Amino acid sequence: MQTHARKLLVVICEAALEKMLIEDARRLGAAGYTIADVRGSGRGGTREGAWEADRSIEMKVICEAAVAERFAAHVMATYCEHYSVTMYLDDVSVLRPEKF
Amino acid sequence: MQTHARKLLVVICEAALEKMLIEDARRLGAAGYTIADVRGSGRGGTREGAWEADRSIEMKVICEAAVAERFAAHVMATYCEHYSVTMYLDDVSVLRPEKF
Amino acid sequence: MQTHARKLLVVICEAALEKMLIEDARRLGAAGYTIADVRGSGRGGTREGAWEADRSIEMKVICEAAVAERFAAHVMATYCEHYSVTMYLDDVSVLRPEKF
Amino acid sequence: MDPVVLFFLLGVFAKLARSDLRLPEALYETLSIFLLLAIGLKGGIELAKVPLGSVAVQAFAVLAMGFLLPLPAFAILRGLGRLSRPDAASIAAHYGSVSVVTFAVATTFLSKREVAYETHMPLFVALLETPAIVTGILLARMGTLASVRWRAVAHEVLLGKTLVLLLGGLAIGAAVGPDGIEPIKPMFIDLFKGVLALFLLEMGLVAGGRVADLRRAGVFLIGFGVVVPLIFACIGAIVARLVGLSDGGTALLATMAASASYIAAPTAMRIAVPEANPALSIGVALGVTFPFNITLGIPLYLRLAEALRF
Amino acid sequence: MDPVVLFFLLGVFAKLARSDLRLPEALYETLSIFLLLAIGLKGGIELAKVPLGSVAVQAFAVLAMGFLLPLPAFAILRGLGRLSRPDAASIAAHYGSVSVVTFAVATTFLSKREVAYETHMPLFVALLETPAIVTGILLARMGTLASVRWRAVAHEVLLGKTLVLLLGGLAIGAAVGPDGIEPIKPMFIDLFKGVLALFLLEMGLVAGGRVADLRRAGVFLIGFGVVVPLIFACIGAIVARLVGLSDGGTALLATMAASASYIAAPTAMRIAVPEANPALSIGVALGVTFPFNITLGIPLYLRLAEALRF
Amino acid sequence: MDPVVLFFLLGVFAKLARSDLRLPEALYETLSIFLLLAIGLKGGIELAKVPLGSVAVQAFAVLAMGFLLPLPAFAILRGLGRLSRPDAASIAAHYGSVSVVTFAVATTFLSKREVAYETHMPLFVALLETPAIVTGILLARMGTLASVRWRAVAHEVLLGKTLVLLLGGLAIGAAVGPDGIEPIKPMFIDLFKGVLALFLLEMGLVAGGRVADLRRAGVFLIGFGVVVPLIFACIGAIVARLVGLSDGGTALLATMAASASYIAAPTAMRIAVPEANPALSIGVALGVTFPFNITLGIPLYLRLAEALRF
Ligand SMILES: Nc1ncnc2c1ncn2[C@@H]1O[C@H](COP(=O)(O)O)[C@@H](O)[C@H]1O
Ligand SMILES: Nc1ncnc2c1ncn2[C@@H]1O[C@H](COP(=O)(O)O)[C@@H](O)[C@H]1O
Ligand SMILES: Nc1ncnc2c1ncn2[C@@H]1O[C@H](COP(=O)(O)O)[C@@H](O)[C@H]1O
Ligand code: NA
Ligand code: NA
Ligand code: NA
Repeated sequence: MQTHARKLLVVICEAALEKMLIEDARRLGAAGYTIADVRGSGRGGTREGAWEADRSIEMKVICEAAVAERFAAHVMATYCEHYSVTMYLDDVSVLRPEKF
Repeated sequence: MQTHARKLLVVICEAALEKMLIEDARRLGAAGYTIADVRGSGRGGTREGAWEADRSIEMKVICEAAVAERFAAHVMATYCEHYSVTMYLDDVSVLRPEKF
Repeated sequence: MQTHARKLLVVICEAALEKMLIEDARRLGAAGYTIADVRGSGRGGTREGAWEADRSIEMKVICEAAVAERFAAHVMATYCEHYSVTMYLDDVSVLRPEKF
Repeated sequence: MDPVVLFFLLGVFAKLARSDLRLPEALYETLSIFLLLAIGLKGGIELAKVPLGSVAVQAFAVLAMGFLLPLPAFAILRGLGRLSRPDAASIAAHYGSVSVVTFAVATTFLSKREVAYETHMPLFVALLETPAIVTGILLARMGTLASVRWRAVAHEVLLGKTLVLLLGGLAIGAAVGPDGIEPIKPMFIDLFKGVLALFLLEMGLVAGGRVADLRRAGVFLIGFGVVVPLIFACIGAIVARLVGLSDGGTALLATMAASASYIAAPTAMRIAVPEANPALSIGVALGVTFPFNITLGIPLYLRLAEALRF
Repeated sequence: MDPVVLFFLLGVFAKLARSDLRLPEALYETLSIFLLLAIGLKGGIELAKVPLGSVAVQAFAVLAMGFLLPLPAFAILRGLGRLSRPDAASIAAHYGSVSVVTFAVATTFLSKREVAYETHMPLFVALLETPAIVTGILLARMGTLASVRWRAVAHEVLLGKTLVLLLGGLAIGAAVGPDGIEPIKPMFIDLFKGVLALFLLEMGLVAGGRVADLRRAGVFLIGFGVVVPLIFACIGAIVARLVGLSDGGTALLATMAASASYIAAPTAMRIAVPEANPALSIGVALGVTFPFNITLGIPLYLRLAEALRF
Repeated sequence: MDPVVLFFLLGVFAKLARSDLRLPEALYETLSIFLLLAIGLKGGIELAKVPLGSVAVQAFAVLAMGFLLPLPAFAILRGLGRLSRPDAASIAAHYGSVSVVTFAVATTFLSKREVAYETHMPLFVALLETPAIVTGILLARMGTLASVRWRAVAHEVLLGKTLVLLLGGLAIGAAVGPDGIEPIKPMFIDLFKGVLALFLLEMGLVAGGRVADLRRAGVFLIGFGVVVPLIFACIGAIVARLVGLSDGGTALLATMAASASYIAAPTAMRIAVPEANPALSIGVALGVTFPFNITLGIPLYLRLAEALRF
């Protein structure tokens, strides 16, 4: 089974950013994304998702390294200063390279 | 701490496949699985999970490379043509090799 | 874009452990965590989350290798014998090393 | 206009205006569970009173209608629409089956107009759910029937939440009767229309999100989504009169025939005929037929019933 | 049969038939929050009227019963059942504690039969919740008490949602009285039985899913799940009569004693005695005792109460 | 005390005692959707009856008040509190806007006291929602207005769930009138206070969780959270009397002015002025002003209204 290397970029952040991140991801070349509702804690305190302003999401984007880098840099520059954002990159393998 | 290499296979797809994927995973040798409800977008359009036919899941299976390969190949052959499916493989380490 | 290697420790377990794991993670040096509600199956049978005692969570902690090792060892020693726990480690890259 | 329909329009508006409004998935599920149980209960209470013989004849006719309705739809979709076999079969299954919520809106419409109807009509909703799905799968798989995962499909349909809750409600209602239902009446009977209103708000959001699919579907399918319900309503009304239903009952059976399933059929066809494009069937069922029926269709079907007396 | 019990059976049927029917987790939580608050409120309204002295005596007796009930259960489980100490202690804690929903079903049963009962009974539900858990932990940890995470356990039990909502409801009800409750009555009082019905549907699904555990539990535990409730019901009825409760009150206290906790106890014992196998305790409590109580047990306990007058 | 307020206190207690009690997120969303729709519906029913001219004048005055209220708040926060420009602007926006739930509590308070009020007041809630947010953004961005993502903000506010549901409810209520609303009354009118009680339980949990933020906020902000509502209530009452509102209407407009938004404003300001610290604005709005208003404030504002007759 032939696999192809891609990057998995994971962004964990306030739910308020969801719509903007989706737009940004599309614009910067991601072919798709997956979002889950999460809760958590970090520098910005504990976010339990009890109400609107307290919700967090985890966004996953599988894409080529260049797209991941561009998107990550954009998130860093645009949101990281004032919003609660955690981000990491992972190396994954996909089977259908044309999809990502 | 001694760790052991395993594969993590992640399948993101329509919720309609849940029951069949669980059966397939068991049959092909996976000792367990974990499922989360997600939403997302890709080639097949945006799936927001607003109602029955619009739901998506993310299934994770930690297993030996051979099982992962068999399961991934089966999903490719059986579901990828007609269903919205995204799949990737990752290398992870586990502590209790006998579990996976 | 300079990235820094970190460990991602993922613990999938009964929801009853949530509060204790959070405390443990903090005590052992993790700067944050993210939790999602999941369902799944393994050695301990199928957990569908239908009611209190049947819920499962997935906890992610991004941290330095030493912290991950300490936390993983603690979970192994404290919970793995009597609770349903699945755990794995992954190598990821982060952009802001001071956060983790 | 009925307030419940206005809730639907509010949902459509919110979606088209790209509002943030989003009902939690758990609420959607809860409302649909409630509606199915409540419809079943209401029907069941009265079921015990009806002579078994007359219901059996009606039930048989309704079942037969359910099996046959997909055929003309399939012919139209293949002949005029030039759709692929799987797509035509899948859409035909949706239209042969029934929309529980359209039925619920029709009952509130009738009670507002004070038109009486046979109270065991929910039984026919349950009976109409499944047969068209079977016919649809047969149409899609002619020649390759062996490849159908019948067990999975049968399980999906017969033990899907729709039938279990509808029939469960019917059985409980029949078992305890009007007196027995009294303690749970404030919830399942009194709140019915309010819950229906909220559910229609959600349906509006969902239907509004399907408008994009309609572009892909094209003019033919949009026309199909209006014309076929009218034809099916006539068939339903004729069947209803043949088995001796009242004006109200006739209007309801016409509505059932005219409505297209968007819960049981999509899930079942997705598993049985995966190569059918769900955007087409759901787009036209939810984006055209459902709104058409609950606004213009139902009043029309009542007139039809009143005109068709023999 | 009471419709709420039929909802339970529908759930069991759906689960055993492997139906897709699944109530959203958020609905389960919502219904249980509602029931706890509503039970508390109803009890609280009347609490203010009752002379404090008589309630205090009753409360003390109930508390004592809660602490002691696990002892005979533990003896049976160890002696006859040959279960491990942790398993026996954990199951004993479940049976010494109380099932709020069984209590709720019993109150609807009594009001249907028009049997009056002391309206402050929900207070005793709250009082019975905890003591058996403490005794259970002591039984499991004899000799190694230092290893118990008492703080975590105390927190889990005393500030768990069950006690907070029950006692919170009691306090609010007592504070505002019958008149003050009027504006929220349509929700918390009128909908009570409907909500209970829906919750029992869910409980049926859960209990149905526990049947597999019973095979592991074996014949002894299944018998235990029927016989011990009968014994405990007698103990509860005797205590009730000793403190002067009415027929209805006696039936309710017997029901409480006979019921096994499946909310507070499982969570607390999971933390305090992790080596106990939860499949055993939950399997028998939910798979045997709960269904037995709400179908056959409760009518029996009323007869028992009526027979036991002194 | 009103039972709904006691539910709030129960929530605060549970959170401060670190209880496990947690309402599912889907329930929170459901309750808030319900309240917004129900408030809108109730207001809409009567809107049709009111002469358009008089409402238009009142509406204009309320809108103007909404745009201007943030200015004094901003001056106090910058001048006395020495807060940064973004923080001051953001808090000013929260206090200029309105809390729908505080309004709801005020209406239940008035109906308990049997004080009549103009039934179209919910319209003013909708009108007050947005203007202060615009002013707040202008205050934060003076000089750098080009950098504001106006489109995103406008979308967030105008098509956010609050306005869509409030105005949607108003429109539906106005369209169908009192008779049309009858079938959905058992749900949207009769359950209103019960739902409000449950929602306040959740708000108590949320507000209790904000107490930690208050330490960061400091004494100044805590004082601000009590004093400014009093000042704003006076402004609101004066505006109300100038446009000829009744005692009840005056008390309600005073309450609206005194209340601080914790739904629309936080979401909008988070997007428009990200450098403002949300812990400050939410901490004081939910941790101080909301509890103050629903316990002490509202009775005070009614007295104020009764004192201020000209
Ligand atoms: N070390 C970590 N490991 C896993 N998740 C984290 C970590 N730190 C932060 N997070 C998540 O990222 C969100 C925002 O982080 P922060 O900006 O540090 O508050 C938190 O609410 C957590 O859900
Ligand atoms: N590039 C991607 N990164 C992350 N998730 C994706 C990506 N593409 C698709 N997905 C997820 O996989 C589902 C099915 O993908 P598709 O078959 O491309 O529509 C989508 O609904 C997303 O949840
Ligand atoms: N091989 C596996 N792959 C993915 N998740 C697993 C696997 N095994 C177990 N799990 C998850 O971990 C939980 C506890 O596992 P266990 O202790 O094996 O019952 C299960 O309920 C699953 O959610
Ligand atoms: Na039909
Ligand atoms: Na008991
Ligand atoms: Na205000």
